[in-house]
Amino acid sequence: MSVYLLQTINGIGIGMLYFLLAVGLSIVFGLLRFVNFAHGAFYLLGAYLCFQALQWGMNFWLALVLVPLFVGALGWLAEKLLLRRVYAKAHEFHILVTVGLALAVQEIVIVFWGPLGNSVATPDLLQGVVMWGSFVYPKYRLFVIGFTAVLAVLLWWVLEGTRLGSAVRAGSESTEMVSLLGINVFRVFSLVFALGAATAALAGVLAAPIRGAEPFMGVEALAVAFVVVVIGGLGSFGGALVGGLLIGIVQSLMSTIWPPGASLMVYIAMAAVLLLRPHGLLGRKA
Amino acid sequence: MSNILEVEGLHAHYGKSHVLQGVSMTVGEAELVTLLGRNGAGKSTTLKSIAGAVAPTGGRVRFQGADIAGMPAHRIATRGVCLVPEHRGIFKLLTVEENLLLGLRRQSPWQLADIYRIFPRLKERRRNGGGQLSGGEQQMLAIGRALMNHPRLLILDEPVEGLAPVIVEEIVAQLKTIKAAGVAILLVEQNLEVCVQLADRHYIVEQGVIVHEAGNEAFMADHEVKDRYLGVGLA
Amino acid sequence: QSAEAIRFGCPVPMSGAFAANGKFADLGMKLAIEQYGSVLKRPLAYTVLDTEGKPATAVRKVQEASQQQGAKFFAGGILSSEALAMGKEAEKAGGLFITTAGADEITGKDCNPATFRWSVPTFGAIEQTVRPLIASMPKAKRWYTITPQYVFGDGLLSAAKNIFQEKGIEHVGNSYHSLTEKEFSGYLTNAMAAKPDVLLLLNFGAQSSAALRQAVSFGMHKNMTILMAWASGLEQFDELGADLCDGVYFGAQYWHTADTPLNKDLVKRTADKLKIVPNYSLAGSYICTKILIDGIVKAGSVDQKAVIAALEGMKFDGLTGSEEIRRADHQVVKDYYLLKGKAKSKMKDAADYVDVVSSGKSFLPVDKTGCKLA
Amino acid sequence: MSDVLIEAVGVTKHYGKFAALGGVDLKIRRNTVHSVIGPNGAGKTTLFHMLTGTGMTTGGRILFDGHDVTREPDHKRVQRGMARSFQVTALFASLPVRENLRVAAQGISPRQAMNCWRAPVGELARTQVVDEVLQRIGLERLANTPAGELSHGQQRRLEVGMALAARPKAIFLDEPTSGMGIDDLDDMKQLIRGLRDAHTVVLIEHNMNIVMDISDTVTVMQLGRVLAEGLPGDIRADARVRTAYLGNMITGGKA
Amino acid sequence: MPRKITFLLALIAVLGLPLVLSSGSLASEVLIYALAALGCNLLLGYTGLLSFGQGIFFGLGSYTIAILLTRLQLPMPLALAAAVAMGAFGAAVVGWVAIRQRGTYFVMLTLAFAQMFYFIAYTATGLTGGDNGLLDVPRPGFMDTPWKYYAFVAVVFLVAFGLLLRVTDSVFGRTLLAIRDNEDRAAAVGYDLKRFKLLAFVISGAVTGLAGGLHAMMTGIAPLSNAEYHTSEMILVITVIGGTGNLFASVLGSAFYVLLADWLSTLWPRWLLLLGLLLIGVSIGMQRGLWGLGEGAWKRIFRKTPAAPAAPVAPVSPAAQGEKA
Ligand SMILES: Nc1ncnc2c1ncn2[C@@H]1O[C@H](COP(=O)(O)OP(=O)(O)OP(=O)(O)O)[C@@H](O)[C@H]1O
Ligand SMILES: Nc1ncnc2c1ncn2[C@@H]1O[C@H](COP(=O)(O)OP(=O)(O)OP(=O)(O)O)[C@@H](O)[C@H]1O
Ligand SMILES: [Mg+2]
Ligand SMILES: [Mg+2]
Repeated sequence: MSVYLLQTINGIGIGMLYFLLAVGLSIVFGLLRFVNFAHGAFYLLGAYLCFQALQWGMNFWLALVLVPLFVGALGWLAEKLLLRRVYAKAHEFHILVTVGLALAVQEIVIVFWGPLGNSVATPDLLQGVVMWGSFVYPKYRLFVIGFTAVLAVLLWWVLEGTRLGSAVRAGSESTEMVSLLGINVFRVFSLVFALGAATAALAGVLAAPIRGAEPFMGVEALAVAFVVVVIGGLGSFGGALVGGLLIGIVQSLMSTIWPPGASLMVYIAMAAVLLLRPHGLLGRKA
Repeated sequence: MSNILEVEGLHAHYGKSHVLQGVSMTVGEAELVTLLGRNGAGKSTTLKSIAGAVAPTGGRVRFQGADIAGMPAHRIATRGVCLVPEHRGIFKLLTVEENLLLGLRRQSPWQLADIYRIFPRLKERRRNGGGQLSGGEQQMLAIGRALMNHPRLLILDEPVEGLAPVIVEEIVAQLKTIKAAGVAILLVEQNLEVCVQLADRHYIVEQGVIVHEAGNEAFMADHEVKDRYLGVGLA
Repeated sequence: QSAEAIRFGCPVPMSGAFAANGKFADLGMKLAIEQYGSVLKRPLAYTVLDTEGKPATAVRKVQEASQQQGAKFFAGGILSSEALAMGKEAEKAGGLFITTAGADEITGKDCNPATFRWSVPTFGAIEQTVRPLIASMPKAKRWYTITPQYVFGDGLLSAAKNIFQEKGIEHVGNSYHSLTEKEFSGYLTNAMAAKPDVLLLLNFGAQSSAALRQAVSFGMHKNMTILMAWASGLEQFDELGADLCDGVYFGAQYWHTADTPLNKDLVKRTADKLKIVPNYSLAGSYICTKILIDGIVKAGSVDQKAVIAALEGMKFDGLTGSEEIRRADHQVVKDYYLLKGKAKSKMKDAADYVDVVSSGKSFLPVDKTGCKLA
Repeated sequence: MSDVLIEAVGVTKHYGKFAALGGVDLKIRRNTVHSVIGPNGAGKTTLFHMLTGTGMTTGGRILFDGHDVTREPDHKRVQRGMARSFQVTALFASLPVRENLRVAAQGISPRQAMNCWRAPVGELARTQVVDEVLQRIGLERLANTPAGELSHGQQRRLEVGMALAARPKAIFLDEPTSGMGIDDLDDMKQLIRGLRDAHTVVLIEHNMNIVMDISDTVTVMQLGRVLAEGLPGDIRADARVRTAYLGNMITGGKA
Repeated sequence: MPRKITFLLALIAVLGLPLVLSSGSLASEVLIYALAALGCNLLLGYTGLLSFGQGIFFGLGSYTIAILLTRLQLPMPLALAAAVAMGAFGAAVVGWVAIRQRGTYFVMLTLAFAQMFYFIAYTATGLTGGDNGLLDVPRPGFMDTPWKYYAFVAVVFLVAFGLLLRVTDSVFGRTLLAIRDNEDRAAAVGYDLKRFKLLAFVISGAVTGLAGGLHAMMTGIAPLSNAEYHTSEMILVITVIGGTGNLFASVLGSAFYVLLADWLSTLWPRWLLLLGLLLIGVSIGMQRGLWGLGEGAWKRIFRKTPAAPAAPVAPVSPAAQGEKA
C-alpha cells in the first residue's frame, strides 16, 4: 500500500480526534459569540482526571463516561459564575476571562499532579495493533475513530434533531425570541457551555492513552482547535468535522512530503481559507 | 367579565429615552383588544414590556391575578403570554417544523397536526428553512408557533404588515377562530379595517400614554378621533 | 561571624513547560549548598531564579541577581536557548555559569570563558549509544531517525550519520519535525513504511516521550529496536511508566546506580533528606553547584578569573566516575550511559526501570568544536 | 449643466436569490425635494444604499452629476457631493456632538484627516460649518454632550446634521422623523424644506403629512420596483398607490 | 485629558521608576512593554481592532536590530531605526491582509499570522538562529549598566510617547476614534476605512518594533520566544489590564503586569495560577482596566471640581459590542 494512502488513513484518525477537540469550541462560539480560550483547559482536565481515575483503580470505560460528565459540570459552573458576568462587556474581556481561566486550570493541574507528564495505559481490550498487509494500525486508534464517528452522529442528532439543538441554533439568531417562547435562554447557554466542556474532556480522555497527560497539552490542543474551527467555519458542526479531517490529513501527508513545514503549512492553510472564504469552509456569515 | 390582563401605569425606557410614560389598560377573558397609535407612539414597547422582552421601569402588569412585571421573558411566556413580535422572529436556521416544535408545549390545545390543519401551507413547506418563506408564510408560522406555545393571551404586533390582501383575509379569519376558542388577544395593527373587523375594544396610545379608549362601535363611528390620533384623514 | 554570604543563583524554569526540571534542580542545588554550609569562612546561600523557560527573562534575572544580590555563581539553564544567553550574561556580570543544557554551541562556537558545561554534547551522546548498539546487534543494518528540526537535532543527526557511514549502516530515512509537534503517528507511519531494524529517536523531553509512546502503540517495539539517544533518565521513565520502557534503549547523562563514591553519597543524601532517588535534573544541579564550590575552594577566592583558572583542567571524582574539566572549551569530560528498559516484573524497586548496558567518554577534539577559548 | 443631478438606470440588487431591487429607474432633479415612499420592504432603504454606495449594485448604472459612480465606494461618492442620514441612527456615540459634525464635515477632504501631526484646531476645526449646522439642527446647547447621551429625537436631528455638515450637493434622508415627537415634526419639516435652496434632497418617509407637504416629486416603490411617480397630489389620487401603500382600510381589495 | 497632563504623568512614571525599583533591567522592561502596549492600545482603544499579532512586530524588531548590530555592525541608532521600520513594514503586510476582516475573524487572522511568523522564525535558522535565537547583541559602551540603559530607554520612550500623544490627538487620531465608534458611519461620511486602519496598523507596528529592538539590546539576545504567540498574548493582556483609550493606561498596565509577574514569580513557582485568577478578577470586576478604575476614583473624590470637557473615552469598544449582537 502506498505510503500516501497510509498517511491519509492515519490522517483521518488524527482528524477525528481534532474534530472532537474543536466541535465544542465551535458550538460555544456559535451560540455565545465568543472564542473560548479556556477550551483547551477542559481537554487537559479530561486527560488528567482520566489518569487519576485509573490510578484509583477505576475502569477506563467508566472514566470515559464519568470524566466528561464531571468536567461538563465544571463548565456549567464556570459559565454561571464567571462568563455570565462578562457577556455584556467588550470582546477583549471575554478573551481575558477565558485566558485567565485556562491559566488557572493549567496551574491547578500542576499543583495537584506535578509538572511532569504521566502515561495512561491503553485499555487491555484495545492493546496491540491490527494489520492488513503492510498496514499496521493501533487497535486503540481504530477504536477512537469509530467511537468519535458514533459520537459525531450522536452529537449531530442532539444539535439537529432535538429541541435543545433547535434552541441552540435559534439562540444564535435571537436570544430574545427564544425566551419569548418560554425557554430559559440562560439555561441553554449554561448547557451548551457544559456540553462544549464535556466534549473537550472526552477528547482529553480519548487522547490520554495516545499522548499521555501532560500539563501543557491544553495550550497545544487549543491552537489546533482554533485552526480547525477557523478553517471549518466558526459555529458550524459540519465545519468542525471537515476542518478536523482536513487538518489531520494535511498534517499526516505533510509528514511524508515535507515534514519541517507541516506546522507552517497548517497555518498557511488557515490564512488562505480566511482570505478566500472569510467565514470558513462551511461557516455562515456572523 | 374578569380581566386576564391588567396594566397599570406602565413605564419603560430605552436608555435615557422615556418611551412609556404610564400606560394603563386591561384585556378581558376571550376578549380581543387593539392598541392603536402612530409610528413611535410606544405600541410595540407596550407589548414587549408586558411580555418581558423589555424590562418595565415602573408600573404593574397583572396576568391572571399575578404580578408579572419584571419577570424574565421566559417565565412570563410559560404562564401563557405569547408575543409574536413585529419582526416575527422566525429562525432562519431552523426548518418550519423545527420552528413550530420549538414552541411546542404538551398541554397546548394546538398541536402540530392542528397547526398544519389551520395553515396547510405550512405543512407543504415543513422541511423548508425558515428563511426561505414569504412574508405571509412567515406570519402564519409565527402565529402557529405561538399557538403551540399554549397561549392564554396572544399578543400580536402588526401581524398583517406588508402582506398581500388575500393573506390578510386569511389571517383575519384565523384570528377569529382563535378568539372563538377562548384565547384573549391583544393586537397592534396599522390596518384599521382589520382592527374594526376583529376587535371588541380599542385603545389609542400617543407618546407613551393611553389617550383614548372606546368600544368597537363607538370607535367606528368616531371619525374625529381617528383623524386626530391616527392621521387617517388622508384618503 | 558576620562575613557576607557567597551567593549562588539557580536560574531554571520553575514555571512553563520545563517546570519539572526546575523543581528538581532547585533541590539539587540545595543539597550541595547545605552539604558544604560555608567555604572560605563565608556561608553559602542561593536563590532560585525562575527563567520561565524564556531566554530574555533568564538574562534579566541573572542580571538582577548579580547586580542586587551580588550573586556571581550560577548553575542552571535547562533549555539550550536560555543557557546560551545566560552564559553570555554571566560573563558580562563578572560571574560564572555552569549548565547541563544540551546545545553543542555552549562549549562550541558560542563558548565563553565564564561558561562551563557538565553534560555530554551531542557527539558523545551518539557515540556512546549508537556505536555500542551497532556492536551488539551486527545484524541490524537498517536505521530510521526521527529528528527535531533545529541545531540540536541536527547535531545528533550528523553525528549518527557519520557512524552509519563508517559502519556501513543503511540510513533508510529521517523525519524532521518541528519543536511544537506532539502528533507522531504520521512520522511513525513513514518510519514503518521504510522497514528499519532500529528506530532512532533524536528528540528529547516531552516530544521523545510522545514519540516513544506512539511508536509503542503502533507495535514498533515488537518488530524493531528503539533507541532514544537523549533521554532525561529517571524523570522521563517515571513519566513513561515501566511498560513503555521495556526493551527500549536509552541514552542518558546520569543514572543513579553508577558505582562511584560521589554518586553513592548523593543517593544516600537524597534518600535521607528528600526520600527520593536522584534524577538527572537533581544530580546535574547538584554536581554543577559542587563543581563551582570546589572551584572556589581551590582558588581560595571568589574572583571570577581566579575561579575560572582553578576550574580549568580540574580533575575530580564526579558522579559518573572520574571527571575532568577541559581547559580549552570548559567541557566536563564524563561518562554517557546506554540503558535498556526492563520488564516491570523484573524491577527491584520503583526506580529500577533500566539496566546499564554500557558507558564511556567520547568527545570531539577541541579543534572540531568550534570553540575559540584558548 | 443638466437639470438632473442623480440618475439611476435599471438598478438591481440581489441578496442571494432574493431581488430586493428589480430594476429601478429614477431621475432626481437639482434643488428639489424628491420623496421615495412605499410599503415596508419595498426596497427604499436598499435603493438608498445603492445610490450612496453603502452597498454595491448587482446590475444597472448610477450617474451622479454627470459621472458614472456605479462602482465607486461610498467614501468616494461623499467626495463627489453625496451625503446621507441613516434610518437606524448611526452616530459616533462616544464623541461629542460637535466632534460628530466635525468628523462628518471633514469627510469631504479625507487627505487632511490623514494628518497625524496637527490637532483639529483652528482651520481644521471647521468651526464655521459645524456652528452653522449646530444652529440649524438646534443642538448648540448640547454641542459638547456625547452623541450617545442625546434623546432619540435629538439623535435623529444630529443624524440629519451629519449629512448637512458635508455640504453635499445631494442629501439623502432615510426616515429622518422616525421616532420623533409630534412637536419636533414641524421643525424637521421646515428644516428639510429649507434645504432645497442649497441642496437636492432625497427623502424616505412614512409620514405622509410631511411627504405630501414638502415634496416636489414623489416616487412610490413596491416589491423592488417603481410603482408610480409624480406630483404629491397625483400620487395621493393614484388608485394603485392607494391600494399598495396608502391603504383604504379594505383588506379584500385585490391589487 | 489634555496632552500636557498625560505627558506629565508619563514623565513622572519614568522618573519615579528608579525611585521605587532596585533593578534597572526591570524598570527598562516596564517601559519597553509599555511601548508595545501603546502600539496595541492605538489599535484596540483608538481604532477598535483587537490584534493578536503584536508579537510579530516585537519579534521583527528584536531580530532586525540583532542582525544589523552583530552581522553588519551598523551604528546603534541606525539599527534601532531599522527595527522601527521593520516593525512598520511587517505591520503593513499583516494589516493589509487582516483589515479585510472584522470582529472575531480579524482576531483569528492576526492569530494565524502570529503563528505563521513563529514557524517562519523557527524554520529560518540562518537568519534568526532558530530555537537558540540570536546572541551577543551589543550595547554601546555608554549604556553598559542597566541603569544607564534605562536612561536611554526612558528618553526613547518619552519621545515615542510624545509622538504617539500627538498622533492620537491629531486629526488622524480623532478620525480613528470615529471609526472605532461606528465604522459604517465613518465610511458613509467619506473615509476610506482601509487606509486609516492600515496607517494605524503601521504606526502600531513601528512602535512595537521599537520596543522589540530595545528589548533585544537590553537582554543582549533576540530569542525565538519574542516571536511566540505568548508575546502577543502578553502585550494584549497588558493593554487590556491597563485600559484602552488613554495612552497612559498602557504604562499603568505594563508597570502592573511586569512588576506583579516579577514579584509573584519569586513567591511561588505556581504564580501563574495567581495571575490567572487575577485576570479573571480583572475581567469580571473592571469595566475599563486600571485606568478606568483610577479615573472613577478620581471623579468620586474630586466630584465638585468642574472637570474640563473630558477627552472622549469610550466605555467599551462598540466594534466588539457589535460582535455579540
Ligand atoms: N431598541 C430601541 N432603542 C432605543 N429606542 C427605541 C428602541 N426601540 C424603539 N425605540 C423608540 O421608542 C419609541 C417607541 O417605539 P415603539 O417601537 O414602541 O413604537 P411603535 O408604536 O411600535 O411604532 P411603529 O408603529 O413604528 O411600530 C420610538 O420613539 C422608538 O424610536
Ligand atoms: N442584507 C440583506 N440581505 C438579505 N435581504 C435583505 C438585506 N437587506 C434588505 N433585505 C431585504 O430587501 C427588502 C427591501 O428592504 P429595504 O430595507 O430596502 O426596505 P424598505 O423599503 O426600506 O422598508 P422599510 O420601510 O421597512 O424601511 C426586504 O425584503 C429586506 O428583507
Ligand atoms: Mg411597532
Ligand atoms: Mg427602510
